[in-house]
Parts: sequence; structure tokens; C-alpha cells
Amino acid sequence: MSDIEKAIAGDEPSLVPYVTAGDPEPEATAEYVEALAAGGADVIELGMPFSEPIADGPTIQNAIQRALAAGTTPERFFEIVETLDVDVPLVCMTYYNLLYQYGDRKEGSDYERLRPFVRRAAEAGISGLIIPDLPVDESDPLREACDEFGVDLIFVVAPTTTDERLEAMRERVSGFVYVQARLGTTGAQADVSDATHESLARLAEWSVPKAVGFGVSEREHAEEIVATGADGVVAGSVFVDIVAEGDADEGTVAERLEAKAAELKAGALDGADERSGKVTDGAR
Amino acid sequence: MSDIEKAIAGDEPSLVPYVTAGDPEPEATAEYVEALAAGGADVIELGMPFSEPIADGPTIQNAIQRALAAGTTPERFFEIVETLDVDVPLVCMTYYNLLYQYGDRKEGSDYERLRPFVRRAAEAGISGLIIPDLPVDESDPLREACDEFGVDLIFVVAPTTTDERLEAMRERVSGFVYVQARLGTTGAQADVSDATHESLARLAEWSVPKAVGFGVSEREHAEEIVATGADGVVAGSVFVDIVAEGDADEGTVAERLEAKAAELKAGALDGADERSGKVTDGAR
Amino acid sequence: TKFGEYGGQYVPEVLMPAIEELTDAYERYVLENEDGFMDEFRERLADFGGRPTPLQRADQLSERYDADVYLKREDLLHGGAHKLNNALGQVLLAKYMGKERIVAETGAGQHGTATAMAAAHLDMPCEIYMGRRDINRQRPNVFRMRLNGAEVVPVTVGRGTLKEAINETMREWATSVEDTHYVIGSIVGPHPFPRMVRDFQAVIGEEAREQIQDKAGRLPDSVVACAGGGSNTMGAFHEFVPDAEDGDTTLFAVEAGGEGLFVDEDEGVAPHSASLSSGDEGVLHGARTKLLQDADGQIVESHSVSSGLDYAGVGPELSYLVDEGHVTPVSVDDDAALEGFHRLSQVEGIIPALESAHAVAFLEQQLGPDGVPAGTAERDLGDVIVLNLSGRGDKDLESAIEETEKRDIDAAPDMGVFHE
Amino acid sequence: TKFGEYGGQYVPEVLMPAIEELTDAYERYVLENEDGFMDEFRERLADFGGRPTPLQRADQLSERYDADVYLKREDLLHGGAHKLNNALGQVLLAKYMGKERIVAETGAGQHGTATAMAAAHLDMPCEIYMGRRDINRQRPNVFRMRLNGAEVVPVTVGRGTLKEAINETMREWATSVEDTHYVIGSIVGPHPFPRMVRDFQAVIGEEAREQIQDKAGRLPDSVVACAGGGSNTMGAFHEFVPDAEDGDTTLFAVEAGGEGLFVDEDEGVAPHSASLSSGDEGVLHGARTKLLQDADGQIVESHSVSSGLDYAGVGPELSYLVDEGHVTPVSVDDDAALEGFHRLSQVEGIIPALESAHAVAFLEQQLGPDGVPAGTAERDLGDVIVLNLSGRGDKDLESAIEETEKRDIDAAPDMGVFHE
Repeated sequence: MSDIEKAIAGDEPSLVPYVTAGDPEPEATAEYVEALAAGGADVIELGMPFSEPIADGPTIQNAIQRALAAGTTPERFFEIVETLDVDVPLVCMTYYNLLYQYGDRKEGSDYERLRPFVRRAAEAGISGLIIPDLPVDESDPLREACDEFGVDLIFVVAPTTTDERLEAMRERVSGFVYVQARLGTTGAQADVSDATHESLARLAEWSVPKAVGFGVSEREHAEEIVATGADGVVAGSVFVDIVAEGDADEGTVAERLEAKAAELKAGALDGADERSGKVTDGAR
Repeated sequence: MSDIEKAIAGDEPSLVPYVTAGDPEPEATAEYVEALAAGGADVIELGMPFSEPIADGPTIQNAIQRALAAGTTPERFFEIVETLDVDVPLVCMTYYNLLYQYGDRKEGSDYERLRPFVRRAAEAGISGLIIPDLPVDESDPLREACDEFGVDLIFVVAPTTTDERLEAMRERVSGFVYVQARLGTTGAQADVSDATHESLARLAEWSVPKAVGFGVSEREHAEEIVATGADGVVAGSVFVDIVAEGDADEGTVAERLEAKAAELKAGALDGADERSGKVTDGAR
Repeated sequence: TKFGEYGGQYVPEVLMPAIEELTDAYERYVLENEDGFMDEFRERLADFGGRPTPLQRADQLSERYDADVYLKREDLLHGGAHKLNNALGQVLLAKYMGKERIVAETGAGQHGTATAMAAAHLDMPCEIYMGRRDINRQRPNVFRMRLNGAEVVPVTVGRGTLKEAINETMREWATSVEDTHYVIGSIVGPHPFPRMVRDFQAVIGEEAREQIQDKAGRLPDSVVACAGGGSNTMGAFHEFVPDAEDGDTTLFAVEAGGEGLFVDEDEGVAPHSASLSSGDEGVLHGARTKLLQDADGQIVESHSVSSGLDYAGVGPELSYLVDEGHVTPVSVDDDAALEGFHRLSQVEGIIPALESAHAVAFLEQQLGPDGVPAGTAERDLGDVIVLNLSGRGDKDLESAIEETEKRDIDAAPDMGVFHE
Repeated sequence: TKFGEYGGQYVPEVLMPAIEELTDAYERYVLENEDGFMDEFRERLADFGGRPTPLQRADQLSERYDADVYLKREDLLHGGAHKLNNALGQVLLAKYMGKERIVAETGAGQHGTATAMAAAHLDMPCEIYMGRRDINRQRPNVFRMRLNGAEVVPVTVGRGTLKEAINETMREWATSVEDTHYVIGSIVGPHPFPRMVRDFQAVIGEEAREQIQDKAGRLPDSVVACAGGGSNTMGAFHEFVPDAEDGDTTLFAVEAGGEGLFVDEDEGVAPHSASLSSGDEGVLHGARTKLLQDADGQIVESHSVSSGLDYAGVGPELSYLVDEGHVTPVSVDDDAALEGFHRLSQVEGIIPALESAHAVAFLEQQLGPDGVPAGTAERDLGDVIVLNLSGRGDKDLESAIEETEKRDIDAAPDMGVFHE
């Protein structure tokens, strides 16, 4: 069982927050990550900025643009990761082309071209990868490199994913499965779809833990997701919004990140209680 | 022999100046016509303004536009003519549509529709008509009306006119034949083409006198034309320009019209002398 | 040289030889196909111009009007309108005649651009006379002419619009007839222009008559075309005139009703361009025809939201066919034309020229849910309708939007957010 | 799903079912003509689009280059460019699939206008995503889309240009895949788009291959087409690929050389769009292909005087055919393209799109009096050349004139007096 799997599948429901590394500048990221950990994050997703983020909504697109403008190259990303002083596992979310082009080698098999990235990621302290534009059918070379360096490869399951594709993912996934709660790309929205329940039901027999995301911004969302049966809650845009707003009267970015993480974590805990039958403050 | 024919074919070479009636306003025309007569004009051409003067150059187009803007309708034109106190024959130059639409009768044969205009013209004191957009092939109805009321119908001969068309004109022309000295529409230009000589040669046997125009603005032009064998000189734009300039330090419009007419007349007289063998001041 | 009493050659004597030379060339090359002129013309029309143009069934208009409406797609011709048929024919004829230079006048610039294209294609020097004011109003078309290598000569006399440009081109032609051909843009002017331009444009109706019989299995009940000078009109109608004489097909010439069919004698203005519907016989620009004039015979200023229809005269042949009862003149006003512009754009995905939008509007006027059928027109439109879509509307975007904003046009999209 | 190692389906999981559904529909309707789909498509392309487009011998270019130069006149297609072939195919396919709504992205607006036309023609609601900055730069195309009834959705994220519009359309599609089809505008994106768009565009080459054999009596020595994303390129080439494999015909893909074939890593900018000539393999917008990127794999900003070629990637099939040696990538720079624009306008009477002007410029570069032939290209162009004239230049008038004024272009006319 990998670190990530342990962190998510533990006794408590888990929180997986996301921020874009290097947003608004590389120097800021360490403080933000530490704040999220302090707020109760169990695993932290760090976005490595790519110029064409087709799976991300406007909020994260803008964060990525800020990070790129501030010079957050893949190498700089790894340097940031190396400086982090947190004891939660870190997941790198980025796009396939950055893995493919990493390093000096510009030819060879996919496996050979992906290896340098995965090795560097493992060395820097990355425990897992989410590559939203890499379909499971194309993932074997990366899977092989991840296995070699002990890095988890996390897949996203959508409400529309076919059974056949689910089976292909089940054979290859590790760490956790990222359940997309509704159609669309990333972005904070007020509702969490009923589709969550259905999606989780389809994954009931899977051995890896399930974290549900896309649209989580409030304590109640987290509670509902966990009550529905998820092992963890993924939230991104809500944290990126805090970074985008900057320090404010209500607190510094770090303070507000920590508070939001704590809020969502509390929601998740409420959801777990609810699932196990206890009525909590947050339950309606 | 009509008045016009007599005036042009007399012993002296003749001058046929043109102004647009009603330019710049109907009240001005009488003074200008009298000035031209005083300057030595033998026949005076009066333009009746038509909205689409396709045979006229920019100078006369603008004069026509001024006259129209000042309210110079065909009826007003005739009223102007009626007030004139000159003893030279007057020719009306205008376009076919104004003849065709004159009067209340809006149907019938061409002859029936043209008759009212010609009768009114004759009554007002017009001795001849020049209708530059009426080709000789279409002119019989107007010829008939002109004959009825004793009005001359003058045709324009161009350097390019075919022998066949010349013959048709010869059969129908009266008053004088208007010889276009060069290709183009009306307008003052510095040169008078060699084509004049050639054109006159083609008309040598005609019984009506020949007046040559298009581009006459200086004494030398008139001289050259008459020396070449013409009975008269037609000049338009040079007089219209004087009207357009208005009263000036060098004299009123009427004074300058008279002076220019006298200059051209003198040139014509020089030309006649030259033709009969005498050397004059103006000869080169 | 005439159509009944219409037509003729009412031009200054200096132009007569050129017109006689042209008449001779027209008879030999066009009518008798001497030296294979017509073969070359048709081949160039196909390869350079894009003929044949389709006859397309307009599915949504057909449903709306419960009739089979077919569009003759002259908008797809090179240059974006039927104008090229004529310009190419005349420039080629000038070449056969040994002329070395082309002049033409243009108002909105459509005929000028077509002539410039044809002249470039056939390697003929070309000068386009255009009123100064029109040059300023029609910059994209000026650019197109210049890009095609034509000289654009500004005409500054008078108001600087089409009629001054016509006068100036006539004048220029008069000084250069020996080596120069004047490409008149419509079925107007002295003989042989009305007949010759019609013959060059007749390919529209020739194709359409064959195509409709292929597609509908029979002759159309009606053919509808907008009419300004009338070249697209006669082009579409010519082949159907015998059918009209036989009573099989009704030919509707849709004129620009502008803001109403009257003449303001005091101002010398007609707020429309409906010479066939409301004009009187007279002589203009070399031909006897129906035209808009005041009681004295002065030509009045016409008006239309569509600059291509904005002309006080009309081709003499159309005047004749109207008098003979073979062509039915009708009109739609500016508002209706704009609505037709928007309707066709939205329901068929074709942005029509504002000229052609008049023909579209006539269907709505007669057959639409709120239509006001005039006389027997509704009945005569029948079940199978051919509408000549004479040109595309790209040239009209700005003015159509501007004119739309002045009015309350039901079908119009909201441009507010995009229009600065 | 691939062409050799290129292509694939590198998209978020949420889009996979839509892509699988589309793949299934593509195979049934397009490849197997189920329910007569391809018959209806071809019929609509003919009647609505104006196919076949002519293959015209360009007399004056032929003389200049001492070769038979033929122009495939896609500029005459409805809308003014080859784009409609694809847009009509996809909107019709969406209808066969039971979709109720169309979304598309557009940069300069050409694909958006073609899609809006096709959607209006087929009565499908349509939303076009367009960057805010592009909306302001391309107003006439915005008007055309709106007139055709499409919603134009401004994308304000980032710089407000094409790539943000693509992201936003993908995102929109991800939330509405069940009833919505995303009409991709070129042979890019995940399978089946590159193959399907190529099949819709292949009609260009199918016609041209037949036409050239009719006219020249044999296969061409070369086919020349500009290449941005590459849809007109593959459309022109596809039917000739077997001839290229046999060594009979050389296929030249002319890329936008912009201001030079390099990448400024510091600025993240490539002052050109020549992915085939100078790009490296990578993954962009759903497909593995050659693209312009920095050493890290970040996509750089491309550049071309022609907005339709201004794209950092290229269709995966072209990448494959280049590697296999069946397509020869070449490039001409901005200046040469502008000169090509003016040359064709003046000597053939056809104002080309700035995209297509690149193909014209390649002939001059290789065969012109001051040409600088590259490698064997001059020889390979041969005696019979087919040049795909992918679109007309009306959309480019203002920018072509503006760009010309910045430079010293020999062939350009003086616009000073008309350009305020």
C-alpha cells in the first residue's frame, strides 16, 4: 500500500486540496502547502503549470498563467517540491507533454522519454501523478515508469466513463481513483451532483480508495460527498481563488487556506459520522 | 435662308458663344447675353439646364447644376429668353428628355410630344436647337416640329462621324453645322486639333455654314479655326468660366464676357484675313 | 436597336462610331460566335467565374411559404455577384475588338470590382471612374479594385456620386473611343449595351431553367428577381420570357420601394427606385426607358437602402416587357428588404446582398404569415418559385447593421454587445 | 486512432465517451454511408456550397513560371473558403447523431462563420466561442456569425485568443456532451477528428485529381497547398497520396515562415507557424503531432501575417506523411506571402486569402525571376502544378493593406490616396 493510498484510505475521511505550484510566484508555494497540511490535508495536489490546460476551468487556467509568467518551469516545480517541509504525500497534476519533453532525450520510446520525469519527480518527493489528458489506453509506458520509481498513477473517472474503460483503469490505477462528481472541467460550483453516488457505486469493488472532486467549495459539499461513501474529498478552485485574492482583511492567504482546509476536513468528518449513523452538527 | 444661317454665313467670320441660362441665377442671364452681343457675338447659344448633361464637361456640368439649383426650369428658361433685348439669333442647347416631357401631354407620338416645346421656343424667340443626345437617326419627329415653327435644327459633326451618318445629317441640318474640333465633350483646352481641317474638308459641299467648337478659349484658337476655313467659331467653357468666377478686380462678369467675345471675334477676323491672303497682327 | 419604343441610341454624335463598331462586334462575336468568342466566354465563366452556379432548394423558406422555393446562387460567382458575367463578357469582347484599355464607372463599387477582376484576368489596363463621395463610402471596394491593378479615378464634379461618374466616363470614352472600350454595368445605356449585357447575363436563366426542370420536374410558376438597372433581372428572366408569353411562368421584377412610391417635386427627390412600377417614359443615359423624373423631365434623385438598386432608370427591355404584360413589376420597401436580409441569413445560412434581399422580402410580403398579398401576385407565385439570389451580402454588413439599428426589425439579431 | 505514432486521443476522461460515440458515428455514417449520409452531404455541398469548384488554368502565372499552373478555386465555395466542407459535414453528422446543439471555437472567425452558416442551413442552434480580443479584431466575422443566428460567446480568460477559446469550448463540450457536438475546425484534435475532417475535405483533391486529368491529360507533377492546422492541405493532398507514394506527384505543404524559423525561448514565442518544417513531436489539443514548443514542452506563441495559419500545431496525419517522405514541408515568410497576395490579385484578378497567398508565394520563391529555389523543390514542382487556392481575401483587405504599408512590397499598388 502506497503512502497516498494509506493517507486516503485511513480511518478518517481524507481531504485532498489542490494549488498550482508557483502561483503567484515560486517562493509562495511552500507556505501555502504547509498551511493546507496544517488545515488537515491528507494528500496535497500540486499543479505543474502547462501552457494549454485543456482540463482546467478559468480559475485554474488563470493560476497557471500567473505561475508560468513567474517562471515556474518543470524544473523549478521540482525545486519547489524539494523545499517543502510537510509530511503528507504530494501528487503532481500536469499534462502529458511536459512529461514527454522532460530531459535532454528527444527521441526513443515513450517509456524512455517519460522515465526522466518520473525519476526526477520521485527524487523530489512526488508520490503520485495525475495526468488528465493521458487516456488510460495510452498510459502503459507511464505506468511502467511509475512502477519503476514507486510513484502512483491516479486516473480520473467521469460519470460518463464506460464499463470497458473502467475496467482498463481498475487494472492500472494506484494511490487512489479520482472521481469526477459531474460533467465539466475543474471549477468551484455550489452543487455536488447526485451522480457522485452512482459513480461510487460503480467503483464499490475497487481496492484503491476513492476521492471525489470537481466543484467542492463548502463544508456541506465535503460532508455530502463523504456521507455518500467517498474515502476522500478533492478540492481545487476554492483554494486557487484564495491565492488569487491575496492577503486581505480576513487574513493572509496562508491563514485562509488553512481555515478553508479545516472547514472542508470538518465537513468530511461530519460526513463520515453521518455515514456511520451518528447525527452531527453539520448534518441536515 | 434662316436668321441663323445668315448670321453665320455672312461676309465676316462669326462668333457663337455659349452660356448656361440661369447660371448663377435666372436674373443674371439677360446682362450676360447682352454683353456677348456687344462683344461681337453673331449667334448666342443658351444652355437650358438638364440634370444629366452627358455631352458636357465638368465646367458646364457645374454651371448647369448652379442654374438648376437657382430654379431654372424649362419654362423659366423661356421667360428669360422673352426678356432678352438683343438682335442676334438665339440657339437653345439642351437634352432630349426636356423636349419630350414639355407640356401637359404625356402620351402620343414623338412629334406630338415635341411640338409644344418647339412652339414655345419659337414664341419666346429661339431660332434654333442643338440637342446633343439626339442622334440624326431619331431626329425626324423633331425636324418636323422645327419645320412647322421655323426653328433651325443644328447637328454636331464629330471627327469620327461616318460618311453614312454625314449624309443623313446633311439631309436634315439647318442653320449651321456644329463641327466638333476634336474627340471629347465640351471643355476649354489649349490646343485645337488638326482634325478641324479634315472635318471641314468633308463638309465642303454642304450648303449650310460651318461653325467649329470644342476647346476654343484664346484669340489664336479662333483665328486658326477660321483660317482653316470655318464660317464661325463656337466657344462655351471659356465664357462659363467667367460666369463661375464672378465679378472680380479685372471687371464685372459682363465686362469680361464682352471683352472675351471681342477677343475671339477679333481672332476670327484675323483668321479670315489670313485665309484671304493678308497677313495680320495675330498671324504666326 | 429598340424594344418596342424603348431603347435606342441617344448619345452625343462623337460616340456614335464607337457604338456602331461595338454593335458590329456584338453581332459578330456574341450573336454569331465568330472566332469562337462565345465558347471562350463560357469556358472562362466556368473556370474563372465558377459557373454553373447551383440552384438550391431553400428548405426552410419552402416550409415557411408552403411552396418549393429555389435559390439561384449567383452569390457564389467569383466576386460575389452576377456582375462578373457581364464584366467578363465585355472585357473579353474588347480584347477581340483589339481595344487596349477598359474604362468603367461604378457607384457602390460592385460593377467596378467585377470589371477590375475581369480586366486583371485578361491582362487589360483598366480605369474605374468613381465619385469622390462614393470612394469615401465604399472603401473596401476601392481597395479591391486597386488590388486588382485598376486605376480608380475620383470624380469630383457635382455631388461626386454615380451619375457624375457616368458622365465623366462617357466623356473619357468620347476622347478615347479608338483604343478604349467602356464597360457599362447594366442593361442600360445606348444599343447595343442593353441587349449585349442581357445576353451575357442570360446564362443565369439558361442554367436555372434547366436546373429547375431537373429538380422540380417542371417549369417554375414564377421567377423572382430584384430590379435596379435590371441586369440580374433580365439575366434571370430572358430564357423564361417565352414561358411567360405562354402563361406558364410569371416573372416578378422586385423594385426598391424605399420609403414610399412618390416623387417630391420640390426637392427633386424620389425616396425609392421603382422606375418600372411608377416611372414615366423618357430618355436617360442613352436610352428611352421608364424613369423617375419630375414634371419638367428633370431626373430626380432616387433612393434605396441598397446602393445597387439606387438608380432613376431601368433597362429599356424591362420597360418593354412590363408594357407587354410579360413582366410584373412589384416593390418592397427598405424595412421589408432589411427583414428579408435577416431572414435569409438566419434560416438558410446565406447572407444576401441588400439588393437580393428585396426579392426575398417579396416572398414574405406575399406568402408570409403577416403578408399583404398584392393583387394576383400571391396566386401567380405558385408552387414552384425560382428566386435569383444575385449577390452576397458581405459588402453590406456595416450598412445593413447600421440601417437595422435605426429601425425595429423583428428578425434582427442583437448586435449591441459586439458593435462598439 | 493513429497515423504511425501521431494522433491518438489525449483528452480528459470526461470527453472519452463523446469521442467514442463520435468515432462510432464517423465509422457508420461517413465510412459506411449509413442512411445515405454521404450522399446527402455531397448533395448539400453541391447545392448549398457550390461544389464542384473549378480547377482554373492561371494563364499569366503559367506564362511567368513556364509551367501549367492550375488553381483549385476553393475561394468560390460558399462563405469564401474550404472551411464549409468540414463545417457542413460535421453539422450534418451531428444531426444524424441526434445532437441538438453545436459548439465551435474560432480564432480569426473563418471556421466560426462556416459553422454558423452550416448550422443555420441545417436549423441547428449554434454557439461559437471566441476570445474577447479576437472579437474586437474580427468584427465583420462576428457580424456574419450573428447574422446567421449563432450565439457568439466571448472568452475572457487569459489573452482572449484562439487557444483560450479552444480550452473554453472543450470545457463547454465536457459539460454538455450528451446533446452537443463540438465542431473542430481543422484536422487536429483527438481521433476521429483528424481523419473525419480530412474525409470531409478530401472532396477538394478528389475533384482536382479528376479535373487535372481532364484538362492536362495527366496527373500533376506537384500539388501545392498552404498549411496551418492543415485541413485544406490534407483535403487537397489526400487523393494524391498514392500518387506521391508512386513518385508521380510531389505534395508541398507551404507553412507560414513568419519572420524566421526560430523559437525565442525567453519570450515563449516563435515568430512563425512552421510546425512541420521546424517543430518537434509532442502532445497538443488531444493529439500527438509536430508542434512549436520550448525545451520544457511549453507550447510557444506562434505568429503569421495570416491569422488562419497562426497555430502552434498541425494535423497529425501531415506530421506522419512528412516523416514518411510523402509530403514535403516548405515555408515562405510574411513578406513573400504579401507579395503573393498582390501578385495573384493583379495578374489573375483573384484576391486570395493571406493563407492561400503563401502557396502562391512558394511558386515565386521557386520559379520566379528572383526566386531562390530550395533543394529539389524547383525540379519537383514540374510542368503541371495544382495550387489549392483555399480561400478568398476579402476578409484580409484591411490587414493586408496595413501589413503592406509596413513593408516594401514590390508588387503592391499605392493605396495612399484612398486610405485615410
